[in-house]
Amino acid sequence: MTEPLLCLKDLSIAYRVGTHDTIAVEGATFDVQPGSIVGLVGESGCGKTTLARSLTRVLASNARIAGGQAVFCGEDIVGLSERAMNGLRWREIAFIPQSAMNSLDPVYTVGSQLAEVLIRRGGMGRRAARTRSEELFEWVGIETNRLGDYPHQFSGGMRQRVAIALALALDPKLIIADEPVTALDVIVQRQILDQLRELRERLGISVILVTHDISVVAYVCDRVVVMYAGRVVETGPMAATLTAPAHPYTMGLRNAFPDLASAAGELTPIEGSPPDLANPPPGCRFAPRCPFVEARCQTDVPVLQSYEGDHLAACHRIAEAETLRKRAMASETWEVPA
Amino acid sequence: MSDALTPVGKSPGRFTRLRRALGSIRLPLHDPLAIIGLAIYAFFIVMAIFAPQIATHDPNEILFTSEFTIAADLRPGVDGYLLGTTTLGRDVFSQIVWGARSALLIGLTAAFMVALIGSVVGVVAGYFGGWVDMILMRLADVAFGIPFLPFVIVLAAFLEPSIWNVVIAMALVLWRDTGRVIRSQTLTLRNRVYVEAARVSGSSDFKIILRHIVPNVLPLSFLYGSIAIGWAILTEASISFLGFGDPDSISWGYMLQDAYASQALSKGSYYWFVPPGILIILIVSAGFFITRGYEQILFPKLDR
Amino acid sequence: MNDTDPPLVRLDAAELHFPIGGTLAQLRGSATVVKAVDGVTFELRRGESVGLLGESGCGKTSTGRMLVRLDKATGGRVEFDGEDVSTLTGAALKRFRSRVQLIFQNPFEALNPRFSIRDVLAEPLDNALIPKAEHEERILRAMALVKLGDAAQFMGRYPHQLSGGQLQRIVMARALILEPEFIVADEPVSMLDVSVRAGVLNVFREVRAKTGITAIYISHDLALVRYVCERTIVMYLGRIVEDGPTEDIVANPLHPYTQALVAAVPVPHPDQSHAPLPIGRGAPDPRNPPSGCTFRDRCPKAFDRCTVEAPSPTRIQNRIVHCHLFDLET
Amino acid sequence: MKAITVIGGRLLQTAFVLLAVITILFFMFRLMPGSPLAAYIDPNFTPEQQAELMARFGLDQPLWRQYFIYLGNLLQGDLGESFFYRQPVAERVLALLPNTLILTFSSLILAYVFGVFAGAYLAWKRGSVVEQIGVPLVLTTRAMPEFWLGMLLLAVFSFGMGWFPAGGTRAPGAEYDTMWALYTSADFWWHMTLPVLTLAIYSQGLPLLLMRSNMMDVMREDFVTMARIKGLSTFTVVIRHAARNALLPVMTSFAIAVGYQIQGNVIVETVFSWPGLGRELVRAVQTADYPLAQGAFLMIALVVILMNLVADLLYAALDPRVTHE
Repeated sequence: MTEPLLCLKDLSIAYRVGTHDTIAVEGATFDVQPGSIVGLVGESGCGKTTLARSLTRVLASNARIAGGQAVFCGEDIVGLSERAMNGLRWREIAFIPQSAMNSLDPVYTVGSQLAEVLIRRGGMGRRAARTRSEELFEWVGIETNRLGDYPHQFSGGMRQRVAIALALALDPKLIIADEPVTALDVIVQRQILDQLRELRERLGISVILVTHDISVVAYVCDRVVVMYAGRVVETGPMAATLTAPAHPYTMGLRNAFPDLASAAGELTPIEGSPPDLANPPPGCRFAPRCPFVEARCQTDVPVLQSYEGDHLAACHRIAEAETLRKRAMASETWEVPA
Repeated sequence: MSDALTPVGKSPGRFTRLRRALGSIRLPLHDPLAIIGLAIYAFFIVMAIFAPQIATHDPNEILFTSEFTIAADLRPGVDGYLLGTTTLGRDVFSQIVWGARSALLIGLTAAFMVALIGSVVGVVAGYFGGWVDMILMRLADVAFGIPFLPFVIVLAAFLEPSIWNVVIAMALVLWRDTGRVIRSQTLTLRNRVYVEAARVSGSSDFKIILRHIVPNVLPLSFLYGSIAIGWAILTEASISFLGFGDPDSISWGYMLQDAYASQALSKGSYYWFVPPGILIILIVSAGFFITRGYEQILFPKLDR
Repeated sequence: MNDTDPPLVRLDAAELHFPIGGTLAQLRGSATVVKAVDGVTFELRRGESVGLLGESGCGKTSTGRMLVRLDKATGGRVEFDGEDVSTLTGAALKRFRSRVQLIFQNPFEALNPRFSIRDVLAEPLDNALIPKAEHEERILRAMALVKLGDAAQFMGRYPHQLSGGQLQRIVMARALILEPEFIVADEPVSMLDVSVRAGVLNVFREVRAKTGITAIYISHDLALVRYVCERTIVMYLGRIVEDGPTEDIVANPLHPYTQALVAAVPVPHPDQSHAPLPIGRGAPDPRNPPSGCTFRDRCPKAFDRCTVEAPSPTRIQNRIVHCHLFDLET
Repeated sequence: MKAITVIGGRLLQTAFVLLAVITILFFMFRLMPGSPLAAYIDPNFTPEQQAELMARFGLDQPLWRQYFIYLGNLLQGDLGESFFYRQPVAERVLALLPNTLILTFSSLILAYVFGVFAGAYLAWKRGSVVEQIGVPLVLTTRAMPEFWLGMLLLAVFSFGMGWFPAGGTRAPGAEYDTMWALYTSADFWWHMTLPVLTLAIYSQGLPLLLMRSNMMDVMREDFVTMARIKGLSTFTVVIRHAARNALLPVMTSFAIAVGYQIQGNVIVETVFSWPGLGRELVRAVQTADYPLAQGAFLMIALVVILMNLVADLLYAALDPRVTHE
C-alpha cells in the first residue's frame, strides 16, 4: 500500500449557533490513495459536504475545525498557516461545486475566469493561459470558441464541464467534487461521471466524490466512506462495502435504492429521521432507527474496527454482520411496529 | 412566531384566524432601532393630541413684552419663552408643538392612501397579469414620469392652499413605488407552489388572494406605509416652505419659511429654525427605524 | 377495466407553446416560441397507472399541468371523461377539480407556511362545500390512508415542524381527500432523502391498490417509474418517442433515445457496464428544436429521412414507437 | 437580437409615457379652476398680442383641437410667451437648464463616489460598532428635509463664517462673456459649493445603502466562495468579483437618482437662489406666469423620463445576461 495522498485522523468540525457549538462532523478517519476516487456517501445533514469543504480550509463564517488532523502529502493542512494553505489551494487541492451555475461569476466570460486562475494562481502569461484554456476546453469536450461566452449561455451539463476544466487548470493532485452530478439528467450525468473516471485514469488525479446516490458510487468509485449524523459509520473498497455491507445503515440504504438491473423487488424505507445534531443521542447515533439495536448501542459509542482487511465499520455487532445482512434483506426487519 | 399548538380537536375560531393574519405584521420588537422608532412615534402622538395643554401660548398670537413692545426675536429663556420668539413676536415652542399635529395628520392620511392604492394596484396587476397588468404598470410608468414636487407645487397653485393638497398629490402619484414592489412580490407569490396547490384544490381567485396572497403582502404594505409618512411630512414641509402651504394651519414647513423670510439665517437665530428641522428628521427616520426594511425600501431590487 | 369502455383521459395532439421575447416582439408576431409540449397523443383507461419519463425540458411536467388544468393547452385537445379540459369554466371546472388532483414535487413549498395542517386539509373540503361537521372525520381518514401515525397530533402543527417525508404525506392526503378519480404525481420523491423515498412510494402503491385510482407518475428516474407504473411513456423535447409496458421498455427498449436512457442509469452494485453511451453529445434546446425528428442530431442511427420528416407512431405488439427505423414497413 | 427588442420596447414605452405626461400637463393647466385663457393670456397684454396668441394656440377652438395645436407647437419648440419676461418660454427654459443639470450631476457624482466606498466599507465592517452607528446615521440623512439642511449650511458657513456666498452663481458685478467661461470659473464653483454639499449629503444615502446591501448579498454568493477556494487574493475576490457585481445595480440607480434629484432641486435652488429650472418653476407659479410654469415643469419631466429610460438601457448594457442571449 503506497503512502496515502490524504490521511484524515479524527477530524471534527463544529458550527457555532448563538452560544452553542453543534458538532457537524465528529472523528472522521479515512485515507485517500493517489489516483483513486473515494465516494463520500450519506443523506442530507450527515456532514459530508461540511467535511469535504473543510479540506479547502474555506469554511462558513461560523464554522471551525474543532480537532483532528488532515495530512496531505505529509503536511497536516489543519495546522497550516493561512499563507501556506493558500499556496495549496487550486494548485494541489481543487473543488467542483454542485450547481456550477452560481459558482461562475455572471459578469465575466468563462474564458476570462479560466485565465484568471491560470495567470494569478498559475503564474502563466496571457498567451500561455489562452492556449492552456483551449487545451482544457478540448479535454472536457467544449468547443474552444465558447471561451468568450458567459456562464448563463451554458446548459447544466456544459457548466459542469466548465467547472471540471477550471478544477484541472493547475494540475492539482486532489479534486473535491461536491455532488457534481446531482442536478443533472441521467445521460449528461453519465458523461460527467465518465470524465471523472478519465481524470483518474489519464491524469492520475485523486477525487473525493460527495454524493447521496450509491448507484453513482458503484459506477465510479474505488473506495467508499459512508457517513451518518456527522460520523463515519463504514469505509472500505466499493465492491465489498456495497455487496457485503457490515453496518446496518449501509444495509438499510441498499434496500431503499431501486435497482434497474435486477427484478423489481420491494423497496424498504428506514423509518424515523436522522437525529438533531444540536443534541445528538448518546452512544451510536443510528440506534433509534436500527432494527438490530442492543442496550450497549444506546450507551457507548462504537469505534471503527476492521470487518475484513481495510473494510471497516463502526458497529458493536460487527462480528454478526453476516447474519444481520441476511435479516436486513427482509422488509419485515425494518417495519416499525404500528 | 407560530402561536402555541391549538388544543387538539378545537377548530380555531374567527379570532385566532384574524390574529394569525395580523400576526403576519410582525413588529420587530426585539430590535433596538425599532423600539426607538416606536418611542419617537409615541412621543409625537402624545404631543399632537395634547398640543393645547403642552403649548405655552397660542401659536399665532402676537405677544408683547412688559414694555408693550412686540416680543420680537427673543432668545430662548427670556421672558419665559422656552425657545424664544419669532420676528413677528410669536412663541416658537408653541408653534413647534402645534406643528406636530398637522405633521401627523398629513403623514398618516397620506401614508394610508399611498399604501392602500399601491397594494391594491400591486396585487391586482401581479395576480391577474395580462392586459390588466400591462395597463396598470404603464400607468405606474406615467406616474414615475411625473416629477412629484413640481406636480404638488402646480397643484397647490391651482387649488386653494390646504394641507390636503399634499395628500391628494401623493395619492395620485406616489402609489407608484408601492405598486411596483407589491406587484413583483405578488408575482413571486402567485407562482408559489402552495398557491397553485390551492388552485388545483378548487379555491377561487378571490379566495386565493384573500388567504394566500394578502397575508404575505400585508407586511410590505405596512412597510411602505410608514415610509410614506416620512415622505408626506417632508413634502408638506417643502410646500409650506415655498409658500404654498395652508396659511391657517401651523406646520414646521411654515415655521421654516417664516424664519427664512425673516432673515433668521443672517441673524443666527438657530433656536428658531433648527428645532423644526430636528423634529422632522426624528419623525421621518422613526418610520425607517420601525420598518427596518430600509434597505429593501429605499431601492427595491429595481426589477421592472 | 375492459377495453370497451371509453378512456378516462385522452390527449389528442396536445400542444403547450410559450411565446418568449417582449410584448413588442409578440405584437410583431416575430416572437420565438418555446414548444414545451408539441403534439402529444395518448389515452389512459380507468385504473391504469402510467409513467411519464424524460429528461428536464422534455415537456413531461407541462403535460401534467395541462391534465390538471394549471395551464390551458394552446393546441390539440386534452380530455377528461369526454370533456375538453381547456374549456371548462364555473361549476363544471369546480366538479373537475374535485375529480382530478396533483401531487406536487416539492413538499417544502407545497404548503402555505402560515396554515396549520388542519387548515391545509380543510381547504379542499371547504371548496367542495362539504359541511364543517364532516371535516374532522374526512381529514383523519385521509391521513390514515397515507399512513401518517396518530393523525390527531399533526392537526395543530405547522409545515416547518414536520419532516420532508411527513410533509409529502400531507400533500398526498390533501390530493386524496376528495377521493378523486385521476391523480398526477409530479416527481413526488425527488426532494426527499433516499431512505424516506421508499416509504412515500410504498404509500403511493398502496393507495393505488386500495382505491384503484387512475394515475400518471412524472419522473426523470426510470427505476422509480418502474416501481410504481405498469406502463411508461418516454418523452423527448416535447414529443412522445416510445409508449409501452414498463418491464418491456426496461428489458428491450426500441427507440434509440430510450436505449441510451436505459443504458445511462447507474445501478447500486459494482458490476455494471461502463461502455460509452450510444448517443451524441449536445443538449436539447427547446427554443430551436432540430427539423424532422427532434432527436436526429444526437441519434446514432439517424439517416436522411429523419431530418426531413417527423416520424409517425408505429405499433409493434403492445408498444408504440415514433421512429423512422420502424415506420418503414407501413 | 434580444437586446434590440428590449431597447425597442423601452423606447416605445418611453414615448408613450412622455405623451401621457404632456397630455396630463395640457389638461392640468386648462381644467384647473380659473379661466382656461389664463394659461396663455395675461390681462394686460395688448389686444393685438392677445389676438395673436388666441390664434396661435387656438384658444377659441374646442378643447381637443387646442390639444393638437398644442402638440404641434410643442414639436416646433413653441411653448408660448412668458407673461413676466415677454420672452419665448422655450428660450428661457433652455437657458436655465444647464444650471440645474450641473448642480444635479456634480452633487450626485460626489454622493455616489462617497456612497459606493462608504457602502462597501460598511458591508466589510458588518456587525461591528461602525455599522451600528453608521447605518442609522445615514438613515437620518435620508430623513432630512433638504432645504432645512441648506438653511443650516447657509447660517453656519455663509452668514456665520462668511466662507461661502449666500446664493446666486457669480459674485456681484462679475461679467463672463460666454456661458462656458462662467461654468469654468472658480467664482462659479465657489458659489456652487454649499448647494452641491446640501444635495450630496441628502442623496449619498441611496448609493451607500444600496452598495452595502448588494455587497452583503454578493459576498454570500457561491462564486465569491469559489474565488476564495481558488486561493485568489482578498483584493481580487472583494474588488474584481464582489464589488464588480454589487456595483451593477448601483450604476443603474444613478440615472434614477438624477430623476429623483432634479425634482428636489426645486427647493434647494430656491434656498440658495440658484437660477435653475426648479426656482424658475416656483417663481413662475408664484407670479401666475403659467406658460413659463408649464414649460419648466415639462422640461423637468422630460429629464426625469429620459433618465428612467437611461436607467433601463444602462441596466441592459451592463448586465451580460441581458445583452448576450
